[in-house]
This record gives sequence, C-alpha cells and structure tokens, in this order.
Amino acid sequence: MSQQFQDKKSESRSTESPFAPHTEEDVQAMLDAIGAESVEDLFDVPSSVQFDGSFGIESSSEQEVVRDVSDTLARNDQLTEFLGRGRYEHYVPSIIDNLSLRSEFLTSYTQYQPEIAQGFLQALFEYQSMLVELTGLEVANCSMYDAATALAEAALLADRVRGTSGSKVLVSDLVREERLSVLENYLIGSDMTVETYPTVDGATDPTALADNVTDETVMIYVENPTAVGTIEENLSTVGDIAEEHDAAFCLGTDPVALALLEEPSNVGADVVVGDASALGLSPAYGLGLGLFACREDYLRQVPGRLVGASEDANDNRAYTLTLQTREQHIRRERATSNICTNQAWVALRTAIHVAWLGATGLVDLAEECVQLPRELAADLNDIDGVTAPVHDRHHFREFLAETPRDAERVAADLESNGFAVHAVDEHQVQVCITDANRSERDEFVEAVREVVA
Amino acid sequence: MSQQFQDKKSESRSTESPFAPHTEEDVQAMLDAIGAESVEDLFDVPSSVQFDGSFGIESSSEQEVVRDVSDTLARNDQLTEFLGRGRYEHYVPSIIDNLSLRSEFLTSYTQYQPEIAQGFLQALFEYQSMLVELTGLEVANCSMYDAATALAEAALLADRVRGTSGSKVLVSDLVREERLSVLENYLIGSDMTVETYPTVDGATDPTALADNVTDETVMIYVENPTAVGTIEENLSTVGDIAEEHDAAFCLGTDPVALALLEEPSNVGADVVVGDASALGLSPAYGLGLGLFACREDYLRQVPGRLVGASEDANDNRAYTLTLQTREQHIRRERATSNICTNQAWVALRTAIHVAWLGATGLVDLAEECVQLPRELAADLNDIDGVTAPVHDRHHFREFLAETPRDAERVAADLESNGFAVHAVDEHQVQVCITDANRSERDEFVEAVREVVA
Amino acid sequence: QAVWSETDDSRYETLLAEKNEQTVDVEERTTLPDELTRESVTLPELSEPEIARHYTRLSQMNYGVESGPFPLGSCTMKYNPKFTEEVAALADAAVHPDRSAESTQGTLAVYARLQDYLGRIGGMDAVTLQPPAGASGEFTGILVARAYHEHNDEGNRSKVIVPASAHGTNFASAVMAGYEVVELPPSDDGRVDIDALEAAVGDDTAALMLTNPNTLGLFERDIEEIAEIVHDAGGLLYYDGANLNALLGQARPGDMGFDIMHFNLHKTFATPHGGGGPGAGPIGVTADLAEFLPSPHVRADGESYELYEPERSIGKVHGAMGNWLVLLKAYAYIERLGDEGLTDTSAKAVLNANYLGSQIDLDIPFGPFHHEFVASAGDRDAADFAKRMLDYGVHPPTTKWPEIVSEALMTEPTEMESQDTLDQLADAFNAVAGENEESLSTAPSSTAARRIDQTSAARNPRLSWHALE
Amino acid sequence: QAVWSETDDSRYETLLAEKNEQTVDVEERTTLPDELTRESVTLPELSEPEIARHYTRLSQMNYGVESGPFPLGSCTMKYNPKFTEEVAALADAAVHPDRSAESTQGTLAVYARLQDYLGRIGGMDAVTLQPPAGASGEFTGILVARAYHEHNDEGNRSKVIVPASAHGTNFASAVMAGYEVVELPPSDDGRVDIDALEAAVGDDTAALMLTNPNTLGLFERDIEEIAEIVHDAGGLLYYDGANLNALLGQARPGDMGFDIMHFNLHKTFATPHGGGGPGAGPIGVTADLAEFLPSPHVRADGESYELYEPERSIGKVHGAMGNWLVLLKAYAYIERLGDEGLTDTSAKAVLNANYLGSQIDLDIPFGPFHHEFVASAGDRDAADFAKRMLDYGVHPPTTKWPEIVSEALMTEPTEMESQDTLDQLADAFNAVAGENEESLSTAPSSTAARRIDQTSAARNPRLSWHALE
Repeated sequence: MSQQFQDKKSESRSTESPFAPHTEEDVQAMLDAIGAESVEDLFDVPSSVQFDGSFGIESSSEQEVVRDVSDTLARNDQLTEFLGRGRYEHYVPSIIDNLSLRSEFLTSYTQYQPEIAQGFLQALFEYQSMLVELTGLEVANCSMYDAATALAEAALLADRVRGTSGSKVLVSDLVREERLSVLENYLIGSDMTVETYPTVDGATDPTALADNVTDETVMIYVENPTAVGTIEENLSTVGDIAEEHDAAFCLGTDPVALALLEEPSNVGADVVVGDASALGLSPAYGLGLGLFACREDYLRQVPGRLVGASEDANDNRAYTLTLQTREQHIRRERATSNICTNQAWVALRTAIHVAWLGATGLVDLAEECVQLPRELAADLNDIDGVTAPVHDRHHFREFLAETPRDAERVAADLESNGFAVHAVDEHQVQVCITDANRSERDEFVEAVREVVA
Repeated sequence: MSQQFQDKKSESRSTESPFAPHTEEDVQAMLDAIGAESVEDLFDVPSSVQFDGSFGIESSSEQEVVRDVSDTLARNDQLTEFLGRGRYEHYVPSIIDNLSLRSEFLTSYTQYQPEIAQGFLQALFEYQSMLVELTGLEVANCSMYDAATALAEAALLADRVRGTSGSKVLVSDLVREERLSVLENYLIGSDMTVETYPTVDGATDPTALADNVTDETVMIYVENPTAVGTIEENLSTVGDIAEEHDAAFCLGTDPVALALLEEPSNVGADVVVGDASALGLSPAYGLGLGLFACREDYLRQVPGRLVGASEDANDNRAYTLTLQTREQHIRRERATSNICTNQAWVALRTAIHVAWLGATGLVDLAEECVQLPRELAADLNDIDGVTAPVHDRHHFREFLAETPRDAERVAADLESNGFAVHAVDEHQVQVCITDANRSERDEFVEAVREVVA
Repeated sequence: QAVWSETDDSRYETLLAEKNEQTVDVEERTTLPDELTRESVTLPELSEPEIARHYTRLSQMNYGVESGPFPLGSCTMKYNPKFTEEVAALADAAVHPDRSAESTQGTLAVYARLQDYLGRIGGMDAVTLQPPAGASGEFTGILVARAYHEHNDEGNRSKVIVPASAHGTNFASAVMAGYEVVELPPSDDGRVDIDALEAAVGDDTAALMLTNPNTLGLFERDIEEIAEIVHDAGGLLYYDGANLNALLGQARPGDMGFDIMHFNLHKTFATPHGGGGPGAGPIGVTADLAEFLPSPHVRADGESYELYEPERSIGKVHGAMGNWLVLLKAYAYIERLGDEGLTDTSAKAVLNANYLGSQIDLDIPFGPFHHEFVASAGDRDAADFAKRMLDYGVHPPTTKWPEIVSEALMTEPTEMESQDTLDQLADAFNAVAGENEESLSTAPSSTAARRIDQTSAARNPRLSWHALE
Repeated sequence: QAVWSETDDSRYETLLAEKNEQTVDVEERTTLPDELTRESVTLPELSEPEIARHYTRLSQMNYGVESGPFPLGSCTMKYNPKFTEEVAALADAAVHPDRSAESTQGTLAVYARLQDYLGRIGGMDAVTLQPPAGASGEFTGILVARAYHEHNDEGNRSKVIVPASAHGTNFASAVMAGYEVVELPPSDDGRVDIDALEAAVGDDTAALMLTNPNTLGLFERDIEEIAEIVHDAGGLLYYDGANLNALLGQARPGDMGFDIMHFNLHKTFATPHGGGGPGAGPIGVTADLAEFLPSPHVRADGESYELYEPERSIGKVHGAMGNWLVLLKAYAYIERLGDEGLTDTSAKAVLNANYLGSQIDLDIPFGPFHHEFVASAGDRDAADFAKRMLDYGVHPPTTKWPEIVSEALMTEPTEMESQDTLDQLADAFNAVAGENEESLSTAPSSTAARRIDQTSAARNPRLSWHALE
C-alpha cells in the first residue's frame, strides 16, 4: 500500500504544560469523544478539598532553569577533594554517559515485559556476573540503594536464614555511624540490636572480636578496606569465628578493592555488601549503588531484584527477572524486603565501567589504590610534626594522618586553600587519593605543609 | 535452535592502539590465515621511503587528554560575547545534543545505501523542507560548508545558468571581507571578478546600486540583515534591477531572520545563502552550516547534495540522495562543485532546533532579535557621548554604536571588563544581543558607561 | 510504532564474557603481600569499540518512553526532559557527600528549595529528601509515625491499616517498620469501605496508608470522613504519592487531612526510571511530625543553608542524603513547569486516561477515574493480553492487579501522549480484544525475544554467566 | 549483526509536518513595519516528547559504525572515541570566531599544536587547518600550487595530472582552481604508468595529484621516480590523504617527495562522519610553499599564540578558521594515541584488510594491498551484490569504483574490526557470492525500506514536503 501524504493538521498547541502535546483542537475533540464539557468535569474531587490556591512557583524557560541551576550550584566552592570513607571517585570514561543516556536504557521501566527489555536485562545479568566473579559468591542482586541499606538488608537476611533466634548484629567500630544509623532503623521490625566491637590499630583483632561474639550474634560485619583505609589481615579468622557461632559473616567492600584483595568467598564471607558506584559514577553527593551478593543457599531469601537466564519460545537464550515471589509486589507483607525502585541505571553504568577497564585495567586501577596512598603518606610524613599513616597497616586509597594542630582547624585551613579532607578526631585527618585527584598531589602536600605549621 | 554458551576466549589484548580490538592470539591467527610471517610483511613500501623515526607524540590516557584539553582551552578568557557579524548565538536546547549524538546519526556515512539510512535522509529532507518554507524557493540543498562558501557556490551557479557570458559579481560593500576573499578564490577558475557597490546609511540605495550594474553583472549579492545589523528596505527593487540585467539576485540571511523578514521569493531572490547554524550550534569558532536554496529552474545546476522522496519496492515512501549526476564522484571535472563531505550533522541539529521551537517559537525568537537591540541601543544612547544606533534603520540582533573614544581602545577596555565587542572603525563598535547574552545586558551597559568616559 | 527486531539467532547479543575475557594473575601485578590478595580475577577484556557496539545493541533491544506509548498503570511513565540530564551533569553537582556545609551552599540551596516546593505542592509543613525511593519513603514515613506515637507514650499502637488494593510496598514497608498489617477490603464502588474502616480502627491503630486516587484511578470522595475516623482513633493518615500525577494543583494531600506523604519524584516529577531506578521518595509531614524527620535536614539560616539534626530525629534511612541527582532533576522540572505547568500536567493526564478509556472495547468496571483506569480483559488472561499487545508495537498496561478487577489491565497513559498515540494504543487494545485465545497465548510473535519461560528461570536459577558454562 | 526492522507500513515515520504544523501570522507578532516582514510562516508545531520520539525513531532507521561492520572503501569508517565529543562540548570550546587572539589563547594553542602534530605525521613543514573538508583541502592545495607557480612567473602552467583511478574530487577541485585536467591511464598492475606519466608531464604541468596507497590499496612503489619526473618538469606533487590510514608511522608523504598534501581528519583521525559531515581537510606543504597558505595562520610567539597573514597568502577558503570542533576532536585523538597508537592503527588496518581479503571467495585482481582491497563481483552487478549484503546485517563496501576492476567492491574494514566481525563480513560476502541473480536483484528484503527507486526520484524530483502535497 502506497503511503500518501496524510491528513495534515495545522493547529496551535496548548502550551501551559510544555511536555504535553495537545493542541487546543485535540483537547476539544477528546472531550467530545469522552462526552465531557470540560477537563475540570473529569475530576471527581469534592469541592471542600479542591485546591484553589497557588504554589507560588513561577514557570521558567529551559534556558532560565539551566542558568538558575548552574548559578545556584556555582555557590559550591571549587575544592579538590581528598575525601573517601566509603564514597570514592575514579575517572569515569565518557563512553559511560554516552551509552547509559541512550533513552532506551534511561527511560525504560523495570523489566516486567522481558520480551522488549532484553537489553537492560542482559546488562543487569552481566552486572550480576561481574559481582559473582569479584566476590566469589554465587548470587548477586541487581542493586540496593546504597552501602548502608545493603548492610541493613544483609542483617535482615541473616536473621531470616539463621536456624536459631538471635538478637545481636556485631559491627566493627570503624564502620561509619551513618551506616549504623540506617542499620538500626532497618532492625526496628526485628528483635535485633547493633553492637560494636573494638578494633586494634585500625583493624579487627581476632581476640577482641571473639570476646564479643556470643550465640546471640546473628551477623558479624567487617569492612575491607575499612572506613579509615586500612586493609584487614585476619578475615579468615573472622569467618571461622562467625561459623562457630552460626552467625553470618558480612563483608563490606567495593568492586575496585575486590579486584585485588582477598576474595570474600575464600575467607568465609556469607554476604558481601558495599557501594559499587565507585565505578561508573561521580561521588554525586552520595547517590550510591548498593552492592549485594551472597551464598547460593540464601537465594530464596535475597532482597531485591534478580535477573536469570532462561529460554524463549524459540529456545533462544533470554533473560528475565526471576524469583519474584520474594518481592513485595507479590508477597506483600511476607516479602524479603520492601525494595521496589532500586539503582538499576547506576548498575548499568558500573557494568559498562568494568567492561571498559577490562580485567587488566581493573586490577591495575586497584593496585594504584595501594600505591598512591603509600606515596602520599610518605610525603606527608616528611612534614614536620605530621605522622602518616597513623596505622601501621597496608592501605587502600586512604589513610589517617596525625597533625600537631587541631584537626578541625587543619581541615578548615585546607578548605581555604582549595582542598577538602576529613577531620577524624582532635589530631587526625583522613586523606584519600585516587586517579581522580592524583594530579593535585604536590599542591596538596604543599598546602598541608603550610597549614600544619 | 538453542543457543549454547559459545567458544569462550581468554586472551589478552594487544594494547598499543586502544581502539583496535585484537588480542595477540587474534593477530597470530589472522597472519596464519593470510600466510604472512608478520604484520610488517604486509606493507609493500620500499625501504627508502619507510619511516623509521618517531613523531615525538606521547600517548596519553583518556583522562589525561580530557584534562589537557580542558586546561588548554581554559586559557581562553571568560568573556560575555556581544559579537555577531554573521555568526550568532541562540540558546541551544539540551535535546539537540542528546538526539544528534546518538551514534546511529553521528557515526553514519553519507547515505549511499538509502535502505539503511532512511533516518538521516528523512531528517535532511525535513531540513530542506524547512528552508523551502522559510525562503519561499523551491530547492534547498543539504548544506555547504558555511555562508562564505555558499555565497561563492552561488556565484558559480549564477554563471552556469546565465544565458550570456558576464564577468562581474556585484556585492554590497557591507559584506564581510572574509566572505569576499572566499568568493574571489572560488572565482579563480571562472572569468569573473568581484566588485562592490556603496551602501548609504547602512543599506542598499537603489540608485547607487543601479549605477553599478551592467550587462556584465552575473550576480548581485545583498545581505538582509546586513553585517552591521540593519534591515534592508528595498529588496524588491534589487530584484527588479537584477532581473532587468539578467543577473541572478542572491540574498544572504539566516533561518531566524527568515522567519520574520520579507520572504526572499517575494522580492525576486534567485538564490538564498547564509549560515543556518545560528540554530542548532554554538558559535563554535565559526564552524558553520552553509544554507543554500534556489529557484526550481536552477535545480540541475545546484551544488552539493539533495535528498528526494521516492518509493521503495513495496511502494512505501522512501528517501534517497538524488540527482547525483551533478556531483563530483560521478561527473568529476564537469561536476557542479567539488563538494563531497559537507555539514550534514549540523543540518540535523538545525532541523531539530527548528522543530523544537516550532512555528510560533521561531517567529517569537526572531521578534526578540528586533526588540533586544532596539532596547540595548536606547540604553547605550543614553550614555554621554555615545550614539546608538549609528544607522537610522531597523535592526536585527546587532547595531553600530558611535563612541567618543577610539573604538579599538573601547573594545580592549571592555574585554578587560569581561565583554567582547567588535571595533568597526575609529569610533564605532558593533554590538550584538540575543537571548544568549541578554541576561548580562545591564552589566554590559554599565561597563560601556565606564570605558567610554 | 516501535520496531521490533526480526527473530533469528543473530538477534541475540553474546555476553561480554563470551566475546573475550581474561584471567589476570593478581599477585604478579601488586605490591601487596600475597596473603592479603586474591590469586586471580577473570573478567571481560574488550576494546572500546566492541563495548560501544555491545551496549548500543543492548539498547536497541530495550523499550523506553521515547520508543512509543508506555501506559504502565501506577508507574507514570512520562517524558523525562533532556535538559534535566544536562543540569545533573554539571561539574558542580558532583561534590562528595562529606564536604562541609559551608563549601556546598549550592547543593544545600537546591535541597532547601526543593523541600519548600514539595511542601507547597503537597500541602505539607516539612519535607525530607533523604528516602531514595518510594518504598523507602513509605518506610521512613511509618518510622516517623512510630517515633511520634512513642514520643506520645502510645508505643503500644501496633497496627497499620492498608486497603487490599494498595501497592505491595505499603504492606512490606509497614512490616519492616515493626507493624502488623490490617488489610481493609474494598467497598463495592472500589473505594474505602467506611464501615470496614470503622471496624478496623482502634487504639492499636498507628496509621492508615492510602493512595488517592487509588489504584483504580478513583478519588476517595469520603477522604475527609476517613481522616476524621483515623484521627479520632489517634491514628495518622499516610498518603502514598504514587498517583499524585492525577492531582497536581487540583487537590493537596495536606488539605485532605493526610499527616504524612511520600512523593515519587521519578513518577510525578519526571525523573527517568532508569530501568528500575534510581528514584527518589521524599516525604512530607505536618508540623507536629517535623521534629522526627531523618537526619540531617537542611534549613535556611539567613542567606546561607545549614545541616542540622531534627530534635527527635529517627536517624538515617540512607547512608548520605538520598539520591541527589534525582532530586536535582526534579527540582529543575518543577522550576520549568511552575504552577501553571504543573496544574496543566494533571489536567492532561486525566484527559488522556479518560479519552483512552472511552476508545477501547473493554469493560472498565470502576469510575469516574482520573489519570488511570483498570479495564478487564474479561475471559482472557490479562498477561496473555498484554503479551499480544507487544505485537502491535506498544508497551502494554500493568496486568492482573489490582485484583478487585478480574484480569485487570491497569492503564496510565500520562500527559505525554497525543491523541494520535492514544488512538494507536486504543487500536492495539481493540485488535487484541478481537483475537482468539491461541493468538494471545502464543504471543508475542514479532519481538526479538519470544515468550520467555518464567518457570524454568525460577526452577533452575542461572544468575550469572558462570552458571551458563 | 544489525537489526533491520520488519517491513510494514508502521515502519515508516511520518514527517514532522504531517504530525502537526501551524501557520503563524507574522505581522501580528512583530513590531517591525509590515513592509519589512513576511505575512506568515508555516512550520511544524510539536511538543518536546513528540520531537524526541521522532528523532529517536529516525535514528533507529539509520546505520552507524556502532551498529556493525562498515567496510566502505576509501571512507575509513573507524570508531569515533566518545571522549572526543566530551572535549568538543567544553564551554571553553564554544567561543565566537571574531574574538581577539589575546582572549582565545586556548583555542589558538590547539590550532598551533595540531598544525605541528600533522606536520610531523605527514612529514610536512607547514600546515593550515582552514579547509573544512577533504575536497576543500584539495582545492586549497591546488590554489597554493597555482600561487606558487604564478609567483615564480610560471603562471602559464595550465594542467593538473590525475590518475584515472583517483577520487572524483581531484578532478573537480583542479577545475575549480582553474586548471585543465589530464587523466592518466593506469598501468596493468594498477599503479601509475611511468611511461604514460612521462608522456603527460611537460612545461604546462602544474601538479600531479596522487593517492598513495591508491584506491586499489596499492602502494605506488615507484613514488620516488614519479616525484622526480614531476619535479624535473617543474610540477608539484600533491598527496590525496584519503588513504593515510594505511601509512601512519610507516611512511610519510613528505618523505616520498610530495609537496602538498591534505589530511582527512574525519577518516584518518577518527572524527565522526556525521552522516556526511562536518569533516576537516587541513593541508600540509613544504617550506617553499608555506608563505602561500590561507590567512589567517596560527603561530607561537614565545608562550603565546598569534594570528597572522602569510606573506603571499592565497586568502581564505572558509569564512572563519575551518571546522574547529572537528579539529579539536582530531587533536584529542592524536594525543590519546601518540606515536605507538598511531603506528599500530595502520598496522591493524592493514592486517584487517588482508585477513578479510584472504577469507572471501571473490577475485581480488590487484595486490599486494594495504588497508583496503577491491574485489570483483565477477558476473554479478556490484550494486546488487551490495544490496543483498544488507540482508546479512552488514554495511556493504563501496561499489563500481574504481572502474579498473569490473563490478568493483572496494572494501576497507579499518582497524576497529575484530577477527569475529571480519569473519561475519566474510560470511556475508561469501553467502551472497553463492546466491542466484534474482536474489540479488530483488534485494534487500529484510531492511525497513526495500530497494528504492532512484530513477523516479531523479525524474520527478520531490525535494521538500511541499512537493508531496
């Protein structure tokens, strides 16, 4: 059938909502088809609750909004950040924006119709596969919100899978308080509470840990690297202690560290959590990607979404969300979690980043995370009065440095010099270095030299 | 057929060229298949001309190059530009980058296989259609390089289509010298030379023009708006004069101006040229989009690419490059032009911009180009010693202002204050204002007030 | 209409690991002692062009709102304006969450203004932006309710009432916050059954969670009475913001008597769904509840902005300050539309749903509906019905839910569709309605992947490429 | 492999103007007097979501290098690294061309460095970046040659010699520059026939334009002798840079005796082709010719950069300074690769062409070839052969050119293809070679648009939507 020039409209658009396409004639025709007099008539809202005020928000052109937001955000100071503590910056290659912003990915929904969502499903399947490889565990989900909520979900999982009841989640005292706060909130519906165990010189001491574990311990949580950048040295012992007490061993980490450090499955980890967006995304004020992986025998208790391989009616390989009966939209109050919307698009970005780096690139990036802080600590240690690193450990990306002056003042003075560091306590600052800020290293060392004097 | 897990490779990449995918094993296997010992053996280059030196260019990581280019370009001063003279800035909506950067558009080639290039072909067909609507002429091509080369090609076209021989291209004395230089170079292979005619108070005076036209005049070229921002008032007379002498009337303009100003076809224009990238692209240091439209009876002499509608074997509407026998790859030395690679992607961007604005938006944008300079000129005129506009005409986007101090010094002082304007002659500066710089208007007026004193 | 690819083996994209992977000897490449490191890692090893083609191909096997109509009920799949991605990509937006408040005044200004905007739009006194998704907002809201009751020495309130037709997250969130869920059966007209509600409330009621318009698209006309019943019993009223796209500028939850609400920025405020997230689920509360909001909260202090801990804060529900980039995009969207644009958005969303409803040959048992409706596939299986719709080049509606409508097709076209695309959708509905059962049960036939075997996926889980070897 | 869409009417996208257009009364909306304005304008009037879907759909109907193999001979369709788009999008890159040199030191630094890099890569003493495309570079180069001869009182040289197998632009550019073209027949081995060249040169010879490797992929082994012949006759030797992707780091035109060359940045230096442009065609010249280069030229002046007019400049060939953003992307690409990457690029490009050539069942009459080869479709029509290749999901080679090979299939896979995609290409070649003529003449059958009627398009030109009414 030859396609002729179709009915040509010539109509003016109704312009109040810039993203609704209706012409005035459309609106009238649609109302006629409905049999309504006006759009207002379609609303079945009692007049007593109708809103007849105004929000007092003026509409602006795209140009104006772009300018307003640019100008507003320009109130952020231009600082070179030497910040870490769980949220890391690595160079994000251009290809990640280019591919992940393709509207077929960015504007799609959760893959409830897998036949037209094979692309995203495969990308998530590949993301899961990368985490399986990196953790050595058999199962990884499509994402939690961030490291803190992943940790919290791990505790709830540990409680569900444990044969006997228990009441404690035991956590290294190096873990950030923000994570503990989230964990505590998630435990409200359970019988569990959080306890911390003391670390020694920036790492878990098996004896101190063993002293704190009881049969009430549902889960032991350790991070590697820790929030102060040290590399844990006794994880296998932690795994043994956990096993002895029928507690789950949950390890917190990230995908760059995983490429280099001891494989979680080799030290007896049952669950691995963390922030996977160290690859794929800028620090983004903490917008994260909750990494969640666990042993296969926990599979039916996993929170969040899982993509599985299957076949279609033509016996071709195909992917689909699977084991959905764990989820809230089916199991409701008996679901493994309430999570629904997650961080899928960030997972896509992380997967692209891992693919872009490749095995070699990822390992080399991780090794850089060992060497850069070693070198920077040595430079800082050369400054009169500064001791770095504070802990006699191997470090990953970051370390503590002891300063003669008050750490808060040092941090504030560094900020005036254009550098952001974290003040840990009275005389300690924490410093994080990666490929993202390494080019400013010499200027940073110079600034520290100035401000500690 | 069920798709099984395929042969899995595990190979290391040959990494010298980051954009070549070969593993070392691939290279060996391919050499074996070819029957060659080494890649070097595949080159049939006499040793006397083999290059065994080095370029002295170090390779860098993506991150390093991005930083280097950013740092280098940061050496450009941050100026708010009040510059025009043929290259204009209008706000470019985000959607243009998002859509035009889709790799199917950006990385495609000229549409020699139309069956798999319908998308770009349709976009170019729509671009042509928009120009046909705006110029009132029947034919628009897919692009020349820029306004200057479009003008030059128009003169060559005028020569080809003219019944009798002629030797002059007559050009308004307001036309930028850069365009005249390009025009003169393009006329080297013809018998034509360029002459200018004097304008009066910033516009074409019919009498002065008529005095300069002879039967040797092959083409008359006028711009509207002119390079000093004035709107021409006697274009119909220009058209009449051209017709009387069997000269082609070529009008220079741009798509924003076309939405408002007299329709070229109504004043007897035979060819319309200009820079269409005023929509769709930033000033981009002069990367342009040569607009080229003409009368239907010139069709077979048009330079550059043309997209036409046709049908495919199923009688569906389809698009294809057409009338290619005009072009160099077929007609070689008898082609209408040597142009091959053109500015197609910019044309795509311009078309998206026109579509985004819509008829109403485009007309309103053009009217803003009338009102903004009127208001700014009034503000400047209020400054002691400044006369603006210099020409007692209607203006479009820009105008001349007379300053008491030397114009070069005024421009230099404004530059120190963060503003760029063009110094025209001893006591005149040219000022251009659009939606892109209007928000800096008050600061600009203040700066002018300071520096002219 | 969408282009589905043809069906043959070449339509499938091999996995990254199948293209090339490499095992790297880690100990060889590190200066760390062996006992701290793994031995090796095996991952894909490809060139950038191969990666570009891989993901380009995958994107082509995916359907988004720019591919065609996407009337997924309750999901509000509306257009995501491009410029919001541009502002989210600004270098100034990428600061580290541990930066000082003094050095992040721009970011905090956006937080403060968005808190303010959402408060005005919802009719709420205070807003937190910390919850990273709608379900997290629900959980946070119920935690706030819990803290409120405990503060008032009413910690014994142990139940949250949820209508049967509510989103599954309501049930799960209430349980996570330590409550028992009381399910409320619907009345015959699809709305809250006032008698059942009165029977359900009591001094053990912590809250009623309500969606309004509800999942059938119906406005709970008796909302004021409902609020009175719950409040009289000492409970709080929670508004599930999933359907707010129906009411912008028309009615505000705060004005209806709701004490707590969440906003789904990725639904109502046009941030992209990203194949499942990130979203953002800010919650708004009345003045009485403001002191319980998560920490930190942002407030203006003269010309500048500061972070502080609300007096009786529940603490944190996210490790940082929520999904910042999503918040930023929603802020830009709200600024773009303003009062008039927001109000018109809901008007057009409701117009579109009603027009589409008027054009399809299926029973829509409940009305008058607003931005969405639930049609019944009748004696057809709704899931099959949806699969067959794929063959007409459109995304189908949400299926088999809410259960109050048998074989439900829950349909929400949003304001972004034109009359033309609505007609295209109606044609797809009507064509499928006229087909025989076999055609439905074997559908889809024109998509890249044909009907996918869910049972085998669940029975024999293969969750990584390792499991395919 | 690529996904072609199915064939039915729904696969076609209606024109913007068919979706909605509006006639605006211009006089009503302007403050200008009526006599200066048009009466009305009629253009599309659509919402942003409609525009997004329109162009997304159009993009899906287009094939780029990220869609699959694209072995168009002589076009060098290689991967365009994404990060080069990022640097081109920097705000600092968007300055106005009339800015002062003092205020654009960053831009000028890139010009100066790229001039230097290209000079080193080509073995040339001076480079101008002004020509916006390869053909413009040819034209500029011949203008420079002309200016040189005129300056030396040899303005009577009136002929440019061009081998028959050269790109059509060579002929057209020489004529535009005012020369008569003398076509040089090839020798039996596909290279320059030395005897014919000697017969063709004389005191009227302005230049010989040569592509090396030539369009058959063959290196002109006698290049030194050729240079001597031309130079002895007082002519200049011009290098067409279209095939430079074969020689990076292997051999330099300047070292072979060429006096003038152009670079196709959009071929050799990986800037995207953009569906036809923009490209960039810088030219390099020997020291003797530098003073004739276009104006302005960029040079370093201590730490800073300045613009100046070369002493005997030909003037301008572009209104500004050429296609700046393309230059910037090529600069970034060269910095990324450096010596080793550039050299390896050509090595892999030549390896790929030779491997592909070894895998196909068609005659390749001339060799040894480098980055491309020209196979013969034998008794098949090469254009039909190419159309049928579309059905195998790949882009076909350039067809029917150069004419020295009957039914030519000119094939250039570039370095970006892997052994796997080369095998896929070989399979497509070989499958089509084994098919009957009807299958070829009715192809393609799996593309969105089937074979398009070129004759009717040319006979009845419909060049705008107005012509469709």
